[in-house]
Amino acid sequence: MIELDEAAYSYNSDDLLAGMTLQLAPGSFHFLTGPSGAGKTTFLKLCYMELMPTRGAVRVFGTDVRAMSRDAVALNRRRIGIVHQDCQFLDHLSVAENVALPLAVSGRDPSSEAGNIDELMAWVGLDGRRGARPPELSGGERQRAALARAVVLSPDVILADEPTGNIDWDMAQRLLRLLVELNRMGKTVLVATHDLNLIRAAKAQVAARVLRIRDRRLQSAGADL
Amino acid sequence: MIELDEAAYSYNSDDLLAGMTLQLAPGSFHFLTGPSGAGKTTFLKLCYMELMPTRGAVRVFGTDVRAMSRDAVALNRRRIGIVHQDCQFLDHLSVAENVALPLAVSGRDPSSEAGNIDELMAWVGLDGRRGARPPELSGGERQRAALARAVVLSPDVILADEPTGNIDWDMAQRLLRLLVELNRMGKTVLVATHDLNLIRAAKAQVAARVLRIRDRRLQSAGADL
Amino acid sequence: MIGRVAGLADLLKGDGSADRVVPPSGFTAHLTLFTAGAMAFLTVFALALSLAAGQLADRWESELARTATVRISAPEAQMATQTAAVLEVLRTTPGIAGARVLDAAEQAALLEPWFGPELPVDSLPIPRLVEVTETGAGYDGDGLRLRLAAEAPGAVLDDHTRWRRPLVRAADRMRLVGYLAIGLIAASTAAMITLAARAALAANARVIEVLRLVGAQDVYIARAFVRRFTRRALSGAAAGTVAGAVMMLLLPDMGGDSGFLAGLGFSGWGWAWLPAIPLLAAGVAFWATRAAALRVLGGLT
Amino acid sequence: MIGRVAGLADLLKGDGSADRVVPPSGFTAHLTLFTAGAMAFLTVFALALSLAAGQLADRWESELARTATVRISAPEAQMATQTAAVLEVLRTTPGIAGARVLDAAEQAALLEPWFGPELPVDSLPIPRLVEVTETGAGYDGDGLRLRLAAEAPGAVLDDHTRWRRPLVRAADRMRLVGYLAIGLIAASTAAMITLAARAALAANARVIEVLRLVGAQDVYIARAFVRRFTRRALSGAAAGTVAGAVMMLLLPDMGGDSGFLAGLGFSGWGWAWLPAIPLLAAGVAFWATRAAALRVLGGLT
Ligand SMILES: Nc1ncnc2c1ncn2[C@@H]1O[C@H](COP(=O)(O)OP(=O)(O)OP(=O)(O)O)[C@@H](O)[C@H]1O
Ligand SMILES: Nc1ncnc2c1ncn2[C@@H]1O[C@H](COP(=O)(O)OP(=O)(O)OP(=O)(O)O)[C@@H](O)[C@H]1O
Ligand SMILES: [Mg+2]
Ligand SMILES: [Mg+2]
Repeated sequence: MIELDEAAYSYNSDDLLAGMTLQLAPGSFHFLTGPSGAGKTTFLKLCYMELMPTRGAVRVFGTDVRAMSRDAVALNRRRIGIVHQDCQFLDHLSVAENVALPLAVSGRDPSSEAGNIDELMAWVGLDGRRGARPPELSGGERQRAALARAVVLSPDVILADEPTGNIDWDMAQRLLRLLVELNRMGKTVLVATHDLNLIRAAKAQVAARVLRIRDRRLQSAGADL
Repeated sequence: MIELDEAAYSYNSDDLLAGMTLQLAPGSFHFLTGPSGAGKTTFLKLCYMELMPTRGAVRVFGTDVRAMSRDAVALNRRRIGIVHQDCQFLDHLSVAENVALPLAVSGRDPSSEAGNIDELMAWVGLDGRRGARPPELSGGERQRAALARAVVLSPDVILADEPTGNIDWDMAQRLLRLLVELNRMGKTVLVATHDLNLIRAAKAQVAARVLRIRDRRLQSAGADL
Repeated sequence: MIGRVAGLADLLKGDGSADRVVPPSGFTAHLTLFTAGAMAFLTVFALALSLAAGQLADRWESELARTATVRISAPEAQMATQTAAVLEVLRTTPGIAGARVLDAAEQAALLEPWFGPELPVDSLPIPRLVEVTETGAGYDGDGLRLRLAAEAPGAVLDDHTRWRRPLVRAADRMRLVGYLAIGLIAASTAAMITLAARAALAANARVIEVLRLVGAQDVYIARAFVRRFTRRALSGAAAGTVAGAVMMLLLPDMGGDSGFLAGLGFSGWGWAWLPAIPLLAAGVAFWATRAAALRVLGGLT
Repeated sequence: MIGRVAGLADLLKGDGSADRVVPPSGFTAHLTLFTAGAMAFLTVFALALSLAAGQLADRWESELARTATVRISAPEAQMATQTAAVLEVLRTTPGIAGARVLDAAEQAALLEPWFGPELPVDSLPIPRLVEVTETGAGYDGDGLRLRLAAEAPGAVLDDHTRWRRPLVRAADRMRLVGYLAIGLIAASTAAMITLAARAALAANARVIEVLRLVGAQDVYIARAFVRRFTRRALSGAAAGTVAGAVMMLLLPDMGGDSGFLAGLGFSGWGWAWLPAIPLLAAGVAFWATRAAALRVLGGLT
């Protein structure tokens, strides 16, 4: 689904990431880990076409991202569910409307899918907060709403950046179960996290591959996990 | 320093927090924990006068918050260092300028304290990123910058909301050591976190009291920690 | 063209979903509405000024064309020759459209205000008057005087235009100032709407970022802004135009009956210009916002 | 008052630190500058129009006061009585400031343009003319005619003001329109700057939140905005005023020599008004932004 071929990225002159080669096969489950500032978020941005590789190639659904028009990028993003580290929402819409936003943006009528939205909100444990505005949510509630929004269009790939950063262990495990469930439905999942406990817990449930960014390169994590 | 006396808070009709009584003695170290959405952030907002209790009283540095003028609130906030859960920065200023912001705002000349700022940036491991803009920081870097900003005015009290939510375990422990160090310097510290491992690690270093929000009330956490 | 008009009509109908995703942006909205309204109001004034000044200039101009005379005072015997000489001179002077000797009845009519109707014009040694009609370009008064002095010593050019011409010039100038003001107002409106649209886009940078993140295409985002600003400019300018027109009607209608200066109000075709004001404002807003939106969006990933 | 002026001066100097904390806000900045400039430019025009129209009205008004005559055509015997009767009527008519019988020389001068200087006025049965000076309020022409017909049958009121009065009215109206335009422009400027300031405050809601979080007092935050908008309005309006003045100077100075319509430019004291425009704009911006900022800040925790 997403392929990196010796891709590199640098914000300034120095490479932050270099020689990254990876194939996200359909239905696979990956974790991405690495210390703060290693480039996890940057890696995900390459995957969802917010950044273009400075060297090498990134192919999304078979197309080189550099050959894509702005509109093609938009259309391909609808097949990728993104949980952003900063959980960006539109503060003037309710949480339910935010979750339904990808539907509106892709020209579908959110009201006709109200049932799905309700189900989704219940699935992430937010049925009581449907009408709230995003700034009225707690940190953890926002992260769950971001996950709900990421999956509303039934994307093929789900990219989640620190989805459990602000939530307690119980809630984190619930969220993990949601991601595993999505993976069992055939979706490709990539989760960037610094929480090694979460990764350990996941390994019991799913055949997850763990990647680590070290010295600007992508490595498979060893047996220490 | 901060006293809650049967304080309650409700956003709508139902109480979110009720009958909270607590005294943050000078030099004490507290953890605040509780599930996502329990009201940890709301509790901190009561402490730093962003919210006024709907019942009961909150006294900050001996004054009832309800008797404070807007200017008095501003002046008292200079004695409280706040690490906000969303790490709010001014995106048009560099990280160093953001860290120095409380100095500028309180009428002191940031340039005359440039040495202090440099030291502070090194202390949180951001000396290399001094000139970057906040949006160019990784999630963990932002949280460290927020801590640096919180302590720049040498406040009497430090309130930190999930300061380790976005950082890996090594960095989290480093941040904890910074907070313990501040506490040893006589500062009162209150940390809201859902990370029980962090609390366990802290207990080895400092005589921390652990509070938990359960059923809208403040409880002392039991021996399970 | 028809497609474009249909597109504009479509724009004004709106699209619930796309309009909701961009926040209401209260102040830029008020600002745009108000700017469009105030500018339309001022345009109505400037337009009225220009049209009135234009009419005035035209009327005065046409009256001017008949207000020069040559007066020939000569002994009875020389009258005929000098008159012929004067007519010849006038015929060959550039800038003079025609010349005509006034007959006795006309001369009596001219004198009537001063002497009453009973003046015995025929029995008086009164001079003969030649009415001179000039062309639009006008003639060289001093040159004509010199030639007349040479050809017909008894002829005196009495250029009544001298004191009226400045009036015509003033009116022309007013018209110029009015058009200048309209141009300025239009340019300012375009600039202000562009800036307001850019301010709105800048204020909504985060919204745009979120929309791009969830897969919105540029046109979807741009349309929400364009639609909004076009509608605001249209309704603001319409309100301003109506207010301006009402104001014009309320201005005391002075000097109307004399017909000399029909007044500053609109007359006849003047009113036909008014509906153009909001349409122009909407057009300006449409293009200004579209350009601003696509430019801002093009700069994002 | 002195304190306030000093405060304003202080404002314009700026305070590096407080100014940095509010982001540059490019578009509202351009918008405010441009609005202030365009509005100042238009104000210069409106002011010129008003002043010129006012001068025109005054001049025409004073000329009007001497342009009515009463012509008395009567047999030689009755001339003296009828003249006396006319003078008496005029003396007792409200709105008439004075009346004076023209002497033979004056009458000859009046006729000169038509008959040349050699007309034997004395030997002609010409009517006697009485020059009527009216007061500012004017008199009732129809009433006077009726009274004259009763008292002096040979007297005819020849009201030359009839065709000039509309001119004066038109000029008065222009002046009114000019002042109205200035008022409108000032109100629009205030509204637009208020809205721009509120837009800037709204766009910076997050900045304000962060500043409050780190302990900034309201005045500190408000001052950064007020200073910025005051400075922008001042410089924008100054530029606009200068541009407007240059434009006025460049407009071809027509009709100047006749003295009848000194033209649309400024003359003498007119120029003294110009520096007031940017100062007024700055004042408007100061108060509008201050009110907007304190109101927005008061609504936050
Ligand atoms: N827009 C940018 N311009 C310049 N440098 C940037 C930019 N964005 C990120 N960086 C830098 O690149 C490095 C990697 O950032 P990134 O956000 O990818 O880290 P991360 O692995 O997600 O860290 P974290 O776990 O703290 O979120 C950081 O040092 C950061 O400061
Ligand atoms: N401004 C608000 N208006 C209404 N409800 C709010 C508002 N802010 C927070 N809430 C609600 O109050 C509850 C407690 O929120 P709070 O942010 O205090 O939780 P928290 O303990 O910090 O959670 P987390 O660990 O997820 O950050 C949540 O259910 C939240 O939705
Ligand atoms: Mg990151
Ligand atoms: Mg919280």
